Amino acid sequence: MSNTANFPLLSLIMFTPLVGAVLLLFVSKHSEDTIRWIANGFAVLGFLVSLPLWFWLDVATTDWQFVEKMDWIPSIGAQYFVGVDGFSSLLILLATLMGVIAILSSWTAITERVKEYYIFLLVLQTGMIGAFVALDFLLFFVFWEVMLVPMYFLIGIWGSSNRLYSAIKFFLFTLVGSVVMLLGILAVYFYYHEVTGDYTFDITKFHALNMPFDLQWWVFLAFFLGFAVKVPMFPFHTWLPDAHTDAPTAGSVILAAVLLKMGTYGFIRFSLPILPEATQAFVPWVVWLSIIGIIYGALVAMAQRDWKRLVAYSSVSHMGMVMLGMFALTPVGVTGSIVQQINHGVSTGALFLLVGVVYERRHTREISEYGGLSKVMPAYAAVFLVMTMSSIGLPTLNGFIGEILILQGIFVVNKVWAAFAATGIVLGAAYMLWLYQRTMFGTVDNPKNEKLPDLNLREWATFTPLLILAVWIGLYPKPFLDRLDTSVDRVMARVNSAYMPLNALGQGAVEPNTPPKVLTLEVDSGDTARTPVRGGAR
Amino acid sequence: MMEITPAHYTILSAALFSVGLIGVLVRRNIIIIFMAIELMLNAVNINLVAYANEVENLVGQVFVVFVIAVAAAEAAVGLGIILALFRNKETVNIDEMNVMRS
Amino acid sequence: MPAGFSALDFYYILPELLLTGGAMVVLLLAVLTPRNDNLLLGVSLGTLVASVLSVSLFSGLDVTAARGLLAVDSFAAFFKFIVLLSAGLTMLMSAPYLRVEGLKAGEYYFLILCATLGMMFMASGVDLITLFIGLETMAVSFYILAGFLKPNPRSNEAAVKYFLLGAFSLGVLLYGMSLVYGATGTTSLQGIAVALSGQSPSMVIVLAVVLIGAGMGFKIAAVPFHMWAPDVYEGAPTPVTAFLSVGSKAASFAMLLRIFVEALPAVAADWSALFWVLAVLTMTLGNIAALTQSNLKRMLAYSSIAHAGYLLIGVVVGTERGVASMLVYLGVYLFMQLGAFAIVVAMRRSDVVGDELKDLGGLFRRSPAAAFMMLLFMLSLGGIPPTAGFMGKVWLFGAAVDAGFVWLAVIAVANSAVSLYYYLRVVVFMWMHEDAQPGSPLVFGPAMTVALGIAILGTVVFGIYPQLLFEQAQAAAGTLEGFSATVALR
Amino acid sequence: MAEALAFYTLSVLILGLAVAVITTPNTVHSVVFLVLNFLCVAVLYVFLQAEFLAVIQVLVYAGGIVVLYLFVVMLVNLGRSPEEHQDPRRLGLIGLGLSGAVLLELAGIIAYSYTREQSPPVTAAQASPVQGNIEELGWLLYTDYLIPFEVASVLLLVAMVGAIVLARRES
Amino acid sequence: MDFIWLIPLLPGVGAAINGLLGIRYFSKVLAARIACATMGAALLLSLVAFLELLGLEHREHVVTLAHWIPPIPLETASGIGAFEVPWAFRLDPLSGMMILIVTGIGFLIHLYSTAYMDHEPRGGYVRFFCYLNLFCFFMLTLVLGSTFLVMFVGWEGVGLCSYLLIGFWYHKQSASDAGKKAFIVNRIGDFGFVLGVFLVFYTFGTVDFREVAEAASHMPVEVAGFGVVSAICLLLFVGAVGKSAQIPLYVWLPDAMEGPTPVSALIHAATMVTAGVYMVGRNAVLFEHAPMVMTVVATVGALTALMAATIGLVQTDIKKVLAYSTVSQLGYMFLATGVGAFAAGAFHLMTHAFFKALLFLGSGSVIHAMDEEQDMKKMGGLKYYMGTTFITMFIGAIAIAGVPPFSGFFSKDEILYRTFLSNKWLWGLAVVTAGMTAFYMFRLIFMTFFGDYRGPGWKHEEHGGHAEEHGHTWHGPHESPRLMTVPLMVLAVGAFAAGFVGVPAALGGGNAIEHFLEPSFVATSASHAGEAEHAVAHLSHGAELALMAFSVLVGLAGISLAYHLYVRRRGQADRLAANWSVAHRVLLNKYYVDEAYGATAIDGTMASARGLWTVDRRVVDGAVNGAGWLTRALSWVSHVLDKYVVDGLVNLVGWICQEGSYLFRRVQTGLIQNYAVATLFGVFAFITMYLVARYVGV
Repeated sequence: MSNTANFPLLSLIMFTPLVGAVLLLFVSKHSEDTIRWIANGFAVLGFLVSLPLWFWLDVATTDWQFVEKMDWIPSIGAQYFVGVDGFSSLLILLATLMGVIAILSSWTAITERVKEYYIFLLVLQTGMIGAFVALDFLLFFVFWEVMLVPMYFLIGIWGSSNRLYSAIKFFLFTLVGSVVMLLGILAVYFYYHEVTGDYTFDITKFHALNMPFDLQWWVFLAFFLGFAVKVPMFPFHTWLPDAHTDAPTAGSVILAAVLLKMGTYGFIRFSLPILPEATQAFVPWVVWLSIIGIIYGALVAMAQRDWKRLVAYSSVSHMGMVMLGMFALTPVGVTGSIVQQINHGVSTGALFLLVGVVYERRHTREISEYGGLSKVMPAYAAVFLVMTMSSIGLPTLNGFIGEILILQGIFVVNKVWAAFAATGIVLGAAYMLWLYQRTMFGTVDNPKNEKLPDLNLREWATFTPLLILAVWIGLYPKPFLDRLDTSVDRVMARVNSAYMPLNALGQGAVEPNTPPKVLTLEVDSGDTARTPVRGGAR
Repeated sequence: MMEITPAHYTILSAALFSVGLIGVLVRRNIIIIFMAIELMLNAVNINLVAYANEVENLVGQVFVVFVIAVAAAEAAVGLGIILALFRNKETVNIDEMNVMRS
Repeated sequence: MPAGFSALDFYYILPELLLTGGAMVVLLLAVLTPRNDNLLLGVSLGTLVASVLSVSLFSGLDVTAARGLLAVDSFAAFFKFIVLLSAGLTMLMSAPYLRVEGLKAGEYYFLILCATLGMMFMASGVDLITLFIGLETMAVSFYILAGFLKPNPRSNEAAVKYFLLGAFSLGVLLYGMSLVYGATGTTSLQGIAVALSGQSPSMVIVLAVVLIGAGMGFKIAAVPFHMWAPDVYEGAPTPVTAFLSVGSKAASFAMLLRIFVEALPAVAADWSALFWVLAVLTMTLGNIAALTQSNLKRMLAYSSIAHAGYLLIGVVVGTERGVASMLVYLGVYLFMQLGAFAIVVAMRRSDVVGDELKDLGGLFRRSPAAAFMMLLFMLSLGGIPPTAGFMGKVWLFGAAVDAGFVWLAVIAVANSAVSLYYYLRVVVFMWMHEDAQPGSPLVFGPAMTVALGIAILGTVVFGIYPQLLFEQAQAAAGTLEGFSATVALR
Repeated sequence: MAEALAFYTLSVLILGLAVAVITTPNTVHSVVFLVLNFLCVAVLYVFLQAEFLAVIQVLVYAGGIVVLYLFVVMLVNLGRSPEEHQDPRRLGLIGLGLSGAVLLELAGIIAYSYTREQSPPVTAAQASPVQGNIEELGWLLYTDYLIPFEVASVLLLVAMVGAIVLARRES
Repeated sequence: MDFIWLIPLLPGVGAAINGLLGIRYFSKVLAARIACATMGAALLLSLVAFLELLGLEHREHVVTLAHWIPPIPLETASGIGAFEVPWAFRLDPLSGMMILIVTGIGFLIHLYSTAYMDHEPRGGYVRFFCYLNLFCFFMLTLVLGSTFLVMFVGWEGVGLCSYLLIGFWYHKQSASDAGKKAFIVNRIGDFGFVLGVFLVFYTFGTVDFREVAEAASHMPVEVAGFGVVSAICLLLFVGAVGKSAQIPLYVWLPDAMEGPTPVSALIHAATMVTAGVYMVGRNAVLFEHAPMVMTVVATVGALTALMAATIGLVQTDIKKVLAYSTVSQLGYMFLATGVGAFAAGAFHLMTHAFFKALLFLGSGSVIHAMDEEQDMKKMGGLKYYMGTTFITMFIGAIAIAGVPPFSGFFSKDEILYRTFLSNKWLWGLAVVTAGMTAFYMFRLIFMTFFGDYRGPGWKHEEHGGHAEEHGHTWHGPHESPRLMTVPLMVLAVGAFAAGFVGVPAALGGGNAIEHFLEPSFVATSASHAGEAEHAVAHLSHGAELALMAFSVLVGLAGISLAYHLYVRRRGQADRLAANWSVAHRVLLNKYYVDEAYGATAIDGTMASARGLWTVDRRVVDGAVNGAGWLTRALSWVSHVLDKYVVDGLVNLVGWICQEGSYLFRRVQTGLIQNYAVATLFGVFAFITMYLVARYVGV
C-alpha cells in the first residue's frame, strides 16, 4: 500500500480536533475569547493537517492510502485500521473545511456555554473524520455513533424553540437506523467467519466476499435502514427538517455538509461493494424512493414558511438526487453522486450559513419577516444568489456538474427514471427562486430590516472558501473527478461488471467453498502490485 | 389408589403449595401471608422427603434441613421487618403498603 | 475435620473464608468501635481486596472442590470478580451516604459482605443445595439492607415487598428444585445432567424448568416476575439499590447459567424458548415502562430490568459465544450501572433526596464533572460508543445474530433505541434544564471519588479497549461450556 | 392399606389445617393451626423414614419459628383489624383462580408423569459408613454438605443480626 | 484564432471586476467604461475572428481549452463509451454571425445604457452593467460552445442573467415575479433540453455538435417513424420553445418587459430569445433527419407567429407590442427552420436583431422621453419632439414590415418563399402574420409619433404649473442624449442595410448569407444532407417575384390600414371598437379573406384578439399560474402529508410507547399481592405454553 510513509497522517487529522477539545477542558469557562481562539485555531490546524490528503494522494493507485493498521480487540478481530482513497479523502477535506467554517461562524452567534459548545463541535469533528477514515467496520460504527452525541447536544442546548424534540428525534432516528445496521454488520462478520474461519471487521476483506443472495438481501435491508435514515431518504427524512430547523447555525452546517454524507458514504463504501447482488436487486426500489424524495422534498420545500426548514427540505431533494446517481450503478452516476455530495455540502452548507447570518441579526426565520434584503444587504444578497444558483444547478457552478453526471448516469440505465428525476431541476428552481424573491426582492416592508448590517469580514471569511469551491468545481472539476476514479472503479468492479471486469482490481473474490487457508493468503495479499485499471482512459 | 406412591405425596405437596399460594394471594395480614409462605416451604419439604424416600438417598433430606434453616432465618428477618414496619405505620395490612407504585 | 475432607477443600474456598472472616471482624469492630466508620470501611475494603487477590490465586484452574459442591473455575472467578468489585464500589459510595443518613456502618458493611459471600457461592456452586443456600444468604442480607433506613416508610415498604415476594418466589424456586431432585435423584448439577441425558425430557422436568425459571426470573427481575424491582429499588437505600441491581443480578445470572447450562442441557430447547419469551418481555416492558418515570431510581430500576432482558439473550443463545458476550455485558453493566447510582448517591445531601429526575435539573452548572460522568453512564447504558455499553451490546446482539436469533436481536436493537429516549431525558435534565435548586456544587468525598473514578474508568476504557474483558469473558464461558462438555462425554 | 389410611388422614389434616391457617380471621388462631399443621407434617416425615427431620420440624418450626410468630402477633396487636382496609385494585380473585389453575396443572402433570412415563431413575443409595437415618444424615451434613452447612450458619448469623438491626428500637 | 475563448471571457472579466469591486467601490463612469471596454474588445476580437474565419477553407475552427468533465466510462447505445465534456469553443459561420450580432448589438446597447440608466443610483448602475456583461459572457459562451453542455452553460447562464435583469428593479413585485417566471418557464424548457442531451449522448456517445452531426448524417432519415433522432429533436425543441418563447412557453416574454428597456432590446429581442433558433440551426443535421419534428417546429412557429401578432394588434403598452412582435418574429424563424430553411431562419435572426433592437431602444428612448410612460394612448405627436428617435424607429418599423429594400424584406421574404415551397397552409398563416405585423408596427409608430400629444403632466406644466409628480423634474418629451441616439442611428443603418447580404437570386443577388452559412448546417463528411437541401424544388424567378410582390403588398396593406385608422381618421379604431361602425367594418373587411365573418370581421378579429389577450392572460398564463398554483397546492398537500402522515407515523410510535408506559405504570399498583399474582400468572402461562406445545402440538 502506497503513501504509508510511516507517518500517521490520518490519526493526526482525526485527533487534532480532539486534542483541541481536551485542551479546552482546561480553560476556564469564563475566558470566552481564549476559548474561541483555541477552537478556531484547532479547527484551522485540523484543516491544514488534512491538506496533504489533497496534495499527496496518489490518484492512479487502487490501493488504500495513508494506511495505519494495528490490533484493537484481537479476540474479536477488530483492528485500528484506517486508510483513505480519493472518495474519502475528499469527504475528509470537506469535513475539515466545514469544521473551520462552522466554528468560525459561531464566533458571535454563540454566547452561552461557549466552552462546551466548542468542545462538542471539535469532538463531532473527530467523529466525522474517524468515520470517513475507518476501514474497520467496527471502528467505523464506533465513530458513526460517536457523532450522534455532540450533535445531540448542539441541537439540544444551543438550538431554537423546539430543540429538545428535534434533538431527541434526530438522535433516535439515527440510532434506530444504525443499530439495525449493526446487526447487518454482525451478520457479515459472522458469515465471513463461517466461510474463512477468521474473525475480522476488515472492510477490504469484506469487499472481496461473495455472500449468498438471501443473506445479502437481508443485510442490505439492515444497512439500508442505517444509511437511509442518515441520508435521509424518503420516508425516513422527517427528523431532518426538525433537526436542521432547530439546530444552531454551525450545527445545521455540519449536519448538512458532512453528517448527511455519512449515509451516502456508507452506501458507496459498504452497501454497494459488500452486497453487490442485493444492491442490483434493490435498484428499482431505491431509485423510486430517491425520485419520490427528489420531488417530494421539493414540493414540501415550496410550502415552507420557515427559511431554514425550506433549505432543510431542499436537502431531502438533493440527497435524493445523490442516491439516484449512486444507484444508477454506472461510473458516471456514482461519480456524479459523489461530486454532488460535495456540492451539497458546499451549497447547502452555505445556505444554512446564510440563514444563520440573518438569524443572528433578527432572531427569526420566518420568510415573511424578510423581504427586500437586497437593498440593505447587497453583498449578502449576492452571496445568497450564487449559492441559490449553485443549489439549483446552474452551469459554471458546482451543482450542475453533479446533477448532469447523475442524470446522465441514470439516463442510460432508464430513461423514465431520468425524466422523473429531471423534474427536480424545475421544482428546485421554483422553490429556491421563490425563496430568493420573498427574502431578497421587493421593498423593505419590515422596519426591523432597515438597519441590518451587511456581511462583516468574519462572515466573508466563512463564505469565501465556499464561493471559491462552488466556482472551482463548476468550472474545472477535473481534479475532483480524477480523485474519484479509482474509488468508483472499486465499486464498479463489484456491482456492475459491465464496466469493470471482475477481479480487475486484483482482489481475489472469496468463494463460499474455498478452503480458509488459501483464501486468507489471497485476501491478505493487499501489498502486491496491482495494475492500474483504465490507465489509458484518462 | 391404595398403594401410596411418591405421586401421592407430590400431589399432596402440590395441594399444600397451592393452599399456601392462595393464602399469600388473598390475605391482607402480613403475618398470615408469611405463614402461608411457610406452608409453601413445607410443601417443598414434603416433596423432597418423599423423593428422598423414593430414590433412596438422603440428599433430599439434607436439602430439607437447609430449607428449614432458611425458613428460620427468613422468619427472624421477616418478623423483624414487620416490626420495623409496624413502628412506622401502625399497620400490618398489606394493602396499606403502596406508597411506592407506578 | 470430618473424614473425606481435606485441607485442599478449604484452600479452594479461601476467598469465601476470607470474606467470612472479614465480615466477622467488621461485626466485632462495629461493637468495639461503633462510630469509627472509616476503619470499618477500611477493613471491609481490605477484606474485599484480600478476597479478590485470593480469587486470582485460582485463575486458570478448573476443578471442583468441597466434594463436588463448588467449582473453582474461570466462570466462578469472573463472577467473583464482578460481585467483589460491585461490593467494593457499593461500599465506597455508601460511605458518604451512611453519614448523611446517620446509619450504622458496622452492620451495614457486615451485611454487604455477607451478601457478597452468598453471591460468591452462587457463582461457584455446582450443586442445587450450595446454590440455594448462597442465594438465601444473599437474599436475606438484602432483605435487611433494603429496610435499613428504618425511620423511612419507603425503606420499610421496600423491605416488606422484597421480603414477601422473595420468600414467595423462593417457594416457587424450591418447588422446582424439588421436582428436579425427584426426577433425577440428585442435586448435583453434573449428576442431573447425566441423569437427564439420553432420554426425552419428561414433562416434570419441563415443569421444573418453568418453576426454576420463575424463581430465577424473580431474582434477575425478568418480566413478569419483575414487579418488586421498581418499588424496592426506589425504597431501598440508594447504594443498596445499586448493589442489588448489579451484584445480586450478576450472581443470579451466574446461578441461572449454572443450573440451566450445566444441569439441564437435555432440555435446552425448552428453556431456550422460555428465556426467549422472557427476554423479549423483559426488555420491552422494562424500557417502555421506564419512559415515563419521573423518579431517577425508579427509572434506573426499569432500566436494570431492561438490561436483564438483554442479558437473557445470552442465555437464550446458550452458546459459548452467547455466554461470553453475556459476561462481557455484565462486566460493563457493573461499571455503568454502579456509576449511575453513585451519581444518585452523590445527589443525596442532608436537605435533598436527589432521586427525582427534576433534582438533576441544571446539574451541569452545579457540577460539570458529575454531569459529564452521568452523561457517559447514560450513554453507556444506552449503548452508544465509545462507552463500554456499546461493546457489551455489540457482542450480545452479535451472539444472537450468530446463533440465528435474528428477530431477538432486532427486538433488542429496537429496544435499545427506545431506551435511549429515557437515558437522554436524564441528560436533558442535567444539561438543558435550569437549576432545580440553586444549591452549592456537589462535593464528592474521597470514597465517592474513588468509586466514580473506577466506574468511569471501566466505562470508558472498556469502551475503547475492551480486549481484556473479552479475553476474561471468553475464558470464563469456556470453562462453563467445558464442564457440560465433559458431562456429555461421560 | 394402613399406610394408605394414615396417608389420607394426614393429608386431610395437613390440607385442612393449612386451609384453616389461611382462612381464620384471628391471627393467633392462625398461628395455632400452623403449629398443628407442622406437627402433622412431622408425622408424615416419620412415615417417610425421615425421623431426624420430623424432630427438627417439631423443634425448629413448631418450637422456634412459631413462637417467634406468636411474639410478633402479640407485639403488633392492633386495635383495628388488619383486614379492615382493602385496596380496590387488588386481584385476589384472579390470584385464587390462578392458584387453582396452577394446582391443576401441577397435579395433572405429576399424575400423568407417574402413570404414563417411566419412573425417574433411581440412583443407588450412596454407600454410607453409618446406619440409621439420623446418623446417616449427620454424616452427610458434616462431610459432603459441610460447606453449605457452614454457610447456613452464616445465614443464621445474618438473620440474627438483621433481626436485631430491624427490630431494635432506635434510641 | 485560438483566442476565440477570449471573446466570451472578456465580458466575463468585466462582469467579475464590476461585480467584485465595482458595486462597492467604482464610480458610475468607471464601471460603465469597464463594461463598454470589455464589450468593445470582445467586438473587435469577434471582427478579427470573423475575418479570419472568412479566410479558412473549412470555415471552422475549434479551440479546446481543458477538460471540463474528464472521460468517465458510460454505456451508450453502441457499447461502453466515455462521457466527456471539454471546454471547447467552435467558430463556424453560424457562430461567427452570432458573435458579431451579440458583440455588436451588445456593445451598442452598453453604450446606450450608460445614458439610459443614468437615473439609477450608483450601486444599481454598476450592478446593471455587471449583469449586462455577464449576460454577454454567457450568450457568447452559448453561441461559441462546441458541445451541447458548453452551450448549456450559456443557455442557463443567459437565463440567469435574464432573471436578474428582468428583476433588476427588484423592489417592484411585478418585476421580481416576472423574473422568476422567466427563469422557471425557461427551466421547463431546459428540462426537455437536458433530456435531449442525455439522449444525444446515449445515442451517439458524444455531446460534441460536430461529432453528433457526423454520426447523425449516417443515420436514415426518419420519414416513416418516430425514431430516436426524432425524440432527440423533439426534446431539444422543447428547450428551444422555452428559451425562444414559443407556444406554449411564450408567456414569460411579455412579462419580461418589466426589465429595463436596454435589457429588452438585448436579451428579449436581439440575442437570448434567438438562442432556441440558433440551437435548432446548430443541430440542423439532426433535425433534417427528423421530418416529423420539423413539421412540428414549423407549425409551432407559424402558429406562434400568428397568435402573437393578433395579440400585438390591440396592445397599447409600447413594449408589450414589441414583445409580442418578438414572439411573432421568433415564430417566423422557427417556421423557417421547420421548413428546412435554416439559413433563412438565421438570416431573419440577424435582421431581426437589428430592427428589433432598434425598435426597443427607440421605445426606450420614447419611454425615457416620456418619463417612464409606456402607454401609447398617452403619447402621440412625439415626432416633433424627438426627431432622431422617430426616424430611426420608423426605419425599424419599415424593416419589420417587410418593405423593400429594408432588411426585413429580404429575410422575411426568404422565409415566406421557402415556406410556400414546403407548405401552403403555413405560408398562408405567415402571410397573414406579415400583414398584421405591418399593421401593428405602424399602429405603434402612428400612435406614438403622429397625431396630438396626449400625455400627462407636461402640458400642464408648460402652462405654468410645476408638477412634481416624480422624483425629479420632468421637462416634457425631449430627444434623448447622444449616447442613446447614436446607437439608434447605427442600428438604423443596420436595419436598413443588413438585408443586402441575402439578396435572393430572383432579385439578382447571390444570397450570400445562405452560402456563407451553409457549412454550419451540413455534416462535413457527408454531403448527402446538403444535397437534400439542394434538392429542394425551386420556383421560377417570375413566380418568386410574384410571391415577393404579394407579400410586400400585404405589408403595405397593413401599413395603410394602420395609417387609415390611426392617422387619417384618428380615433377611428377606438370608435370602431366602441361603436362597431358599419362603414369601417365594410372597409376593413377587405383586409381579411374570410367571407363567413363578413361585416364583423375586423371587429371579430379585434374581439378575438382581445379575447386571445384575455385567453392569454387568463387561460394560457392562467394555466401557467394554474400549474404554479397546482404545484403549490401539491406542495401544501405534501407538506401536510409529511407533517401528519410520515412524521405522524413516527410520532404514533412514540405515542404508543408512551401510552404503553402509562399502562405498565397502572399495572404497577404497589400492591404486593398483585405482584405475586403477576408472578403466578407468569408461571401459569409458561406451563400452559409448554402443555399446549407438547400435547396439542403447536
